[in-house]
Amino acid sequence: MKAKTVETTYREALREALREALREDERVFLMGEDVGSYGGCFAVSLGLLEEFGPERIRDTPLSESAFVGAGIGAAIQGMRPIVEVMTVNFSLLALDQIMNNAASLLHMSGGQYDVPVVIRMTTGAGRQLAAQHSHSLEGWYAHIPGLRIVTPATLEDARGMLATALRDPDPVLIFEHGSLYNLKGKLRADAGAVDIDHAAVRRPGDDVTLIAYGGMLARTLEAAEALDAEGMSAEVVDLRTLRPLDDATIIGSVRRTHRAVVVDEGWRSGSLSAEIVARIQEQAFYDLDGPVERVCSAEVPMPYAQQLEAAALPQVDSIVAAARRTKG
Amino acid sequence: MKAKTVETTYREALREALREALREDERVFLMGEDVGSYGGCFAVSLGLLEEFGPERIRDTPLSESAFVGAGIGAAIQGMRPIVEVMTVNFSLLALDQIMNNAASLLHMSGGQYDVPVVIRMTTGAGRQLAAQHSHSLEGWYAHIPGLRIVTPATLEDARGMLATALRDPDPVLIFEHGSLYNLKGKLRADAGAVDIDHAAVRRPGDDVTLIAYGGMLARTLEAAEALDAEGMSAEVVDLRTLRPLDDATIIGSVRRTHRAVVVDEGWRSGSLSAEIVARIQEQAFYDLDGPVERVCSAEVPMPYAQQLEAAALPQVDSIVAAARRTKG
Amino acid sequence: MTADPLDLLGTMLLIRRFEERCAELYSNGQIRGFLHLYVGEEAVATGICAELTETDSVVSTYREHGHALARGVPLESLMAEMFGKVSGCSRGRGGSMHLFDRSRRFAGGNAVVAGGLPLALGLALGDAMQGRPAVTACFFGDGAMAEGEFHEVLNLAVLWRLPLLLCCENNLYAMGTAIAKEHGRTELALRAASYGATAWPVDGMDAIAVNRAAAQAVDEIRGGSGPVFLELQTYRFRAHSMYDPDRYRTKDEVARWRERDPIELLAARLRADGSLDDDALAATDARVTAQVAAAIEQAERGEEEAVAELTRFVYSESSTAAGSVR
Amino acid sequence: MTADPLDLLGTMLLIRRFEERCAELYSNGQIRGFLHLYVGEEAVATGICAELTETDSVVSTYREHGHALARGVPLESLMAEMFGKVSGCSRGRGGSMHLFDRSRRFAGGNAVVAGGLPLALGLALGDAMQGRPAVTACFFGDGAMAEGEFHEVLNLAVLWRLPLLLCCENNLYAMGTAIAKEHGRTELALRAASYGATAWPVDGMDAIAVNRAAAQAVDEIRGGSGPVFLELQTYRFRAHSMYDPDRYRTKDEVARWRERDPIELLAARLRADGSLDDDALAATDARVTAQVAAAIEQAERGEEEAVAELTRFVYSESSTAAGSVR
Ligand SMILES: Cc1ncc(C[n+]2csc(CCOP(=O)(O)OP(=O)(O)O)c2C)c(N)n1
Ligand SMILES: Cc1ncc(C[n+]2csc(CCOP(=O)(O)OP(=O)(O)O)c2C)c(N)n1
Ligand SMILES: [Mg+2]
Ligand SMILES: [Mg+2]
Repeated sequence: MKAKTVETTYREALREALREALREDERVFLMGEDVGSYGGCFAVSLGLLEEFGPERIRDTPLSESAFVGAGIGAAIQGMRPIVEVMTVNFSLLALDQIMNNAASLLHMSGGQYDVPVVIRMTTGAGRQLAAQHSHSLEGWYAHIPGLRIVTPATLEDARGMLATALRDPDPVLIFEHGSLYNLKGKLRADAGAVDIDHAAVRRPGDDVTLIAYGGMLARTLEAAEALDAEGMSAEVVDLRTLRPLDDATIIGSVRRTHRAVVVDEGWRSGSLSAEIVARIQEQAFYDLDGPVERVCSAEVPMPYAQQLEAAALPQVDSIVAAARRTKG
Repeated sequence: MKAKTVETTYREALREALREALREDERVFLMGEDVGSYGGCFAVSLGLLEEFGPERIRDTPLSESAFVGAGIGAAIQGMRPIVEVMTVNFSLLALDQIMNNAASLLHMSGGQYDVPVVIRMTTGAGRQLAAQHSHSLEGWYAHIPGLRIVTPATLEDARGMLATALRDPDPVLIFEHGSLYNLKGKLRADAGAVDIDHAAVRRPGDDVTLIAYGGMLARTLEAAEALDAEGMSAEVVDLRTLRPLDDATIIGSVRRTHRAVVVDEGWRSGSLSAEIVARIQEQAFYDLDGPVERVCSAEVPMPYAQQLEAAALPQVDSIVAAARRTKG
Repeated sequence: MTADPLDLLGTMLLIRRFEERCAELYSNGQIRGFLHLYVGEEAVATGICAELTETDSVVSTYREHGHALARGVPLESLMAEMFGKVSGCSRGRGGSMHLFDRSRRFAGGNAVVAGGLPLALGLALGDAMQGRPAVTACFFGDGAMAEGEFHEVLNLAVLWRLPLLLCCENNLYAMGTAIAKEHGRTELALRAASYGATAWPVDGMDAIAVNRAAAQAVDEIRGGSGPVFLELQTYRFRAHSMYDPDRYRTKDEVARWRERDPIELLAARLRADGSLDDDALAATDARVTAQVAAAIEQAERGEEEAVAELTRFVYSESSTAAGSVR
Repeated sequence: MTADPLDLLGTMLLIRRFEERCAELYSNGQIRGFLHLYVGEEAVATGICAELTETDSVVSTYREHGHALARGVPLESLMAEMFGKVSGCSRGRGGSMHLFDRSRRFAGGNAVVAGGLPLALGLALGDAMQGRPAVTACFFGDGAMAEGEFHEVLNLAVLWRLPLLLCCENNLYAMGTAIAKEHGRTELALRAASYGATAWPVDGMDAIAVNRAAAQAVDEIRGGSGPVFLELQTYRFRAHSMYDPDRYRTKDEVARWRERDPIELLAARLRADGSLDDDALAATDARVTAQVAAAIEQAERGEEEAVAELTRFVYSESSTAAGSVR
C-alpha cells in the first residue's frame, strides 16, 4: 500500500518543519531579521508569529554578529535556537561568532561547552540579485571544523533536516537555495526527520558519476537525462551534507563508474568541488579512467544582467559537456 | 663579482619595505591597531611613527571592519593605504568589507572603481596561541575573485612583495607567517621589488614535487634534504602567490617528477591543497604515477598544549612519509 | 547657499516618475532582481545632493535611484542599468542595487546594510589626507544604525574629524521591523550626538528644510567640524521591495504619511508664494515624464553585454591577474 | 548584600600571587603562548564576582586569571591549564586565554576582543527565556567598546531587557593605544547610558566600591531593569602581555597608579578600622602563596594529554560527525 502524500512546496516543507519543532520542544525558538511581522524575507516563517508569539518568533535588529552570538549563548544555556540569517551574503558579519565561538567552544573548553545551535540561511544565485546577494559560500563554510553543513535540495530534506539538526549536539548550518523555495511536489504526509550523515544516490547509473547538491541538483538530474539520451548512463549523487562529507557514497559510486563530474555553484578555485576531486583521487585513483571534471561558477562577483549571470553559473549543457569529456 | 649582501631578519625586511614605500610615495600610509606608539604588535613598524608621523602611521581603535573599509575608500580616493590587520584571526570581522567591497567594486561598477589597497596580516600557528590566534586562512581567502593573495616565505619576498603589491591596481592581501619574523639571513643590499606572478622552484629535484608556501616552506625544504639522504630527489615549489595560482610552474614540475605532495597549514578539507590537487589531476593526470598526497593541519581548533599543537601541524616527518607514499 | 525650490521640485518629480515607470517595467519583467523604491523619500536625496559640489562624493544603498538622480547621474545610463544593458552606468553588472558613476563621484549602491559606511569613511579620509575641501555624503537607513559598522565608523569619523555627512534616512522601518523593535532608544540624532558628532533631526518630507540643513551641515564640515549626522525623518510610501506584501503596517498609517507627500508639500508652498502655477507644474511634469520615457526607449534599444565579456573587471585590465579568471 | 572585605582582600592577594608566579613560569618557559596579566586590576574581578551566585554566568577575556579565580575556579585546575596539562580546566586545549569551567558557569576566556559580548548576550537571553533569575556578567575592556559587537549587543540587551551585567574594565589603554586615540568621547559610562542602559563609573581600584556597585547592579538586574553597565576605572601595572616592551606610557604614570594599588588600599583601610593587623595580613599572604606553590607542584606533576586525543572535542562524543575529523 502506498503511503498517503500531499502536494507541497520547499517553502511550506521548511515552514512545517519549523512549526513541528516549535510545537514539540518549548526550548526551540526562531530568531532573525524579519522572521516575525514580515513573515520571513522569503515567507518561510509566515504565520508562525501569530501561532507562537514574539518570544519564540523573535524579530531582531540588523545586528548579525550579535544575534548569531546570542543564538550560540542561548544554546549553551539550554535553549534550542534556530537562528535565521537572511542570506549567506550577510553571514560574513557573523563569521567571527560562527568560527571562533560556535565551532571552537567545545574544543577550546576541553569538551565542556557543546553548542546545539541551528543557523539557517538562504544561499545561491540565479535571480539576478548581483554581486552582493548571490554568493554560494556553503562549500566555503564546509572548511570549518566543528560545524555540520547541510543543504536540502528536495522536499523531503527541506521537511526533515531541521529536526535532525536540532537533535545534533553541535552547531549545524542549513543552507536553503533561494531558487528552490517555490519548488512544488508530492511529499509523504508522514514525512519527518531525515538522516543527515549520508549522501544520496538520486539517480542510478553506470558510466559516470555526477556529484551535486542544493541548487545544482535539479539541473544535474536534467543533464543525466540528456546524457541518457546519448547512451551515457549517469549516476547522480546528492551530497546533502557538505561537512562531514560522506566519502563512502561518493567513492563507492566512482569506483563503479570510473568517471566523475563535480557540479558546484561555488567559485571554482578553492570550492568544495576541489576537495571532492582531491578525495576521489586520493581514495580511488586507480579506478579512474581519466581526470575528474568540475563544473563550477565563473570566478566573478555575480553580474546582474541575465545573460551574464546565466553564463556565470553551471548549466545543463556545461554539465553534459563535462560528462562527455570524461569519456576522453 | 658577487653583489653586496646584508645580515637581516624577515621583520627588518618587512620594515625596510614599509619605510621605502613611505619614503617614495607620499600617497602611501600605514593604518591599523598599534602600528604607531606600540611599534606594531610584532614590532614590524617599530620606529616608523617617529620617522613619518601620526598622519601616515595611523593607530586605529579596535574597529576592523571600519578601518579596513576606510583603507578601501582611501585607495579609491587616490591614496595608497597599507592596512594592517593584526592577525588573520581578527580579519573575519572585516570580511564583508574585503569580499563585498574590495574584491567586488571593480566588477559591480563595470570597471570604474579599482581598489589599490594593500592589507597585511599575520597568519599561522606554532606559537601555542591556541584556537583563536592560530588560524591559517590565507588559502581560504584565495577562494575570493578580485583579490591577489601573496605569502612571503623568504627574506627577498618579505623585502620585495610590498612594493609590487602597492603597484598592483587591485586589492592585495599579504600574509606574514608569525613564526617567520625572527628568520635571519643574508639579503642583497640592493634588494627591492619582486615579481608576484610566479611560483618559485626553491630546490630542484627529479623524483617528487613538494609544493608549499609561507610558514611551511622551511620544513618542506628540510624534508627534501631528508629525502635526498634516502635517495629520493625532491623538487620544492614555493607558491608565493596563492591567488592567482601559477599553474605553469606547478604543472611543469609535476610533469617531470610524476609525483607530488602538497603541504598546507590550512585545515585539510577545503584547503588550498585541494585546489592544487584538483588542478594537477585536471592538467597532468596522465603524467601522474599515483595520487597526489596532501599534508595539512589536523581539522581541529588549534589546541594550546605543545605536543597537541605539534601533532596538529605538518611536520618534516609527515612530509617525508607522504613523499615516500607517492612511490607506492 | 541653498538651492532654488523650483529645481528641488523638478528633481523630486524626476525621481518620482522614474520610479513609477521602473515599477511598471518590473511588473512586466523588463527590470529584474530586487527593486527598492524611494517613493515618499525624494525630498531627502534632493535636498542633500543640491548642496554638494562636483568634488564631493556620495555613497548610497540599494534604495538608490533617488540618490543617483539627485546627484546628476544621467537618467539614460541609470535606466539602461536597470535593464542590464552595456550602456548602463555599471555596464549591466550592477542593476538597481549597484549604480555607479565615478565621473560624478557616485560611489554606488551598497546592498549590504551599513556596508557603505566604512567605504564612505575611507573616501572622507582620502580627501582629508590630500587636503581637499571635499565632503563625502553617505546615505543609510534607521535599520543600518543597529549594525556594528555604524558604531565603528561614527567613532572613527569623530576621532579623526573627517569630512563625513551621515544622512540617516529614518523611514521608521527596516523592512518589516518597526523602529521600536530595532533600537532601545529611537531618538537617532541623540544617539549620534553621544559619539561627539554634531547631529539633529530634520523633517525629511520638507525639501527646503532638508536643503537648509544640508547647507548648514556642509558648511560646518568644510569648516573642519568633523562629521555631521542628520536624522532625516521620512517615510516610504511603497513596500520595502517589489517582493514585500507590506503586512506589517496599517493602510491608515501609510495614508496619513501620504498626506505629507514631499512633492505636493513643496508644490503647495510654491503655489502659495506665487512662484508656481498649475501650468508650470504641468510643464515640469511633462518634461521629466518625457525624459524618463526617452530613457526607457533608449534603454530598450541598448545593447546587451557580450557573454565573452563575463570575466572582465574582476581584475583591472592592466593587471597580470586579469588573464587568470576562469 | 555585600561581601566581607577580608574575603575580598584574600581573593585579591590570591590573584596577585598566582600571576606573579605565572610571570616567572613564563620567563622560564613552563607557561607558553600569550600571557596577559591582571596585576593592578584585581579589585574589579574580586568585587564583581563576590556578588554573583552559582546560577549566574561569567564571560571573560584573554586577561582572565583574575576573573576565573574570583569566580571560584579551583586554582589547581587553572594552573594545570597554564601548563597545558590534561588536568587543566580546559584539558590543556585552552591555555591562559581560554579558561573554562562549566560547573561554575565560567564560560571562558574569549581572545577575540569583544567576541565574548554576543555570547554573553545569549547566555542572558537563555536564562531570561527560561525564567531563571540569573545574571550574566561579561568582562571586557575600554578598547572592546570601539568594536561593532559592543554596539549591537548593548542595543539588543536594552531592547530585550536582558539580565546582563556589562563590566567595562577601563584601564585607559588598548594594548599600546591610549583611550583618547580609541574613542571620540572617552566618558564610557555616558556612552553606554545613551543606549538606554543604567550605567555609571566606579573606582576600580577600590574593591569595596566595586563590590557595592556590583551589589546594586545585580539587584537592579534581578529586579528586571535590563542591562547595567559599570565603567570600572582601573589600570594595568604590567605590560599588556609578556611580549609588550611597554613603550607607550611613562614610568611616572605607572608609578602614580601603583600608589593606588588595590590590595594596599584595602589593607590600609582595614588596618585603619582595626579589622586587620600585620600578622593577619602576613598569614593570609602566606596561605595564598602556599596554595599557589602547591598548585604549581601539582601542575608540574600533571599528565600531558595523549596525542591520540588530538581530534577529540571537535564534535561531541555523541555526534556521528566525531569520527570524521582528520
Ligand atoms: C547586513 C544585511 N543584513 C540584512 C539585509 C537585508 N535587508 C536589506 S534592506 C533591509 C532593511 C534596511 O532597513 P533600513 O536601514 O532602515 O533602510 P531602508 O530599507 O528602510 O531604507 C534588510 C534587513 C542586508 N541587505 N544586509
Ligand atoms: C578583534 C581583535 N582585534 C585585535 C586583537 C589584538 N588585541 C588583543 S588585546 C587588545 C587590546 C584590547 O584592549 P582592551 O579591550 O582595553 O582590553 P585590555 O587588554 O586593556 O584589558 C588587542 C588589540 C584581538 N585579540 N581581537
Ligand atoms: Mg528604514
Ligand atoms: Mg584596556
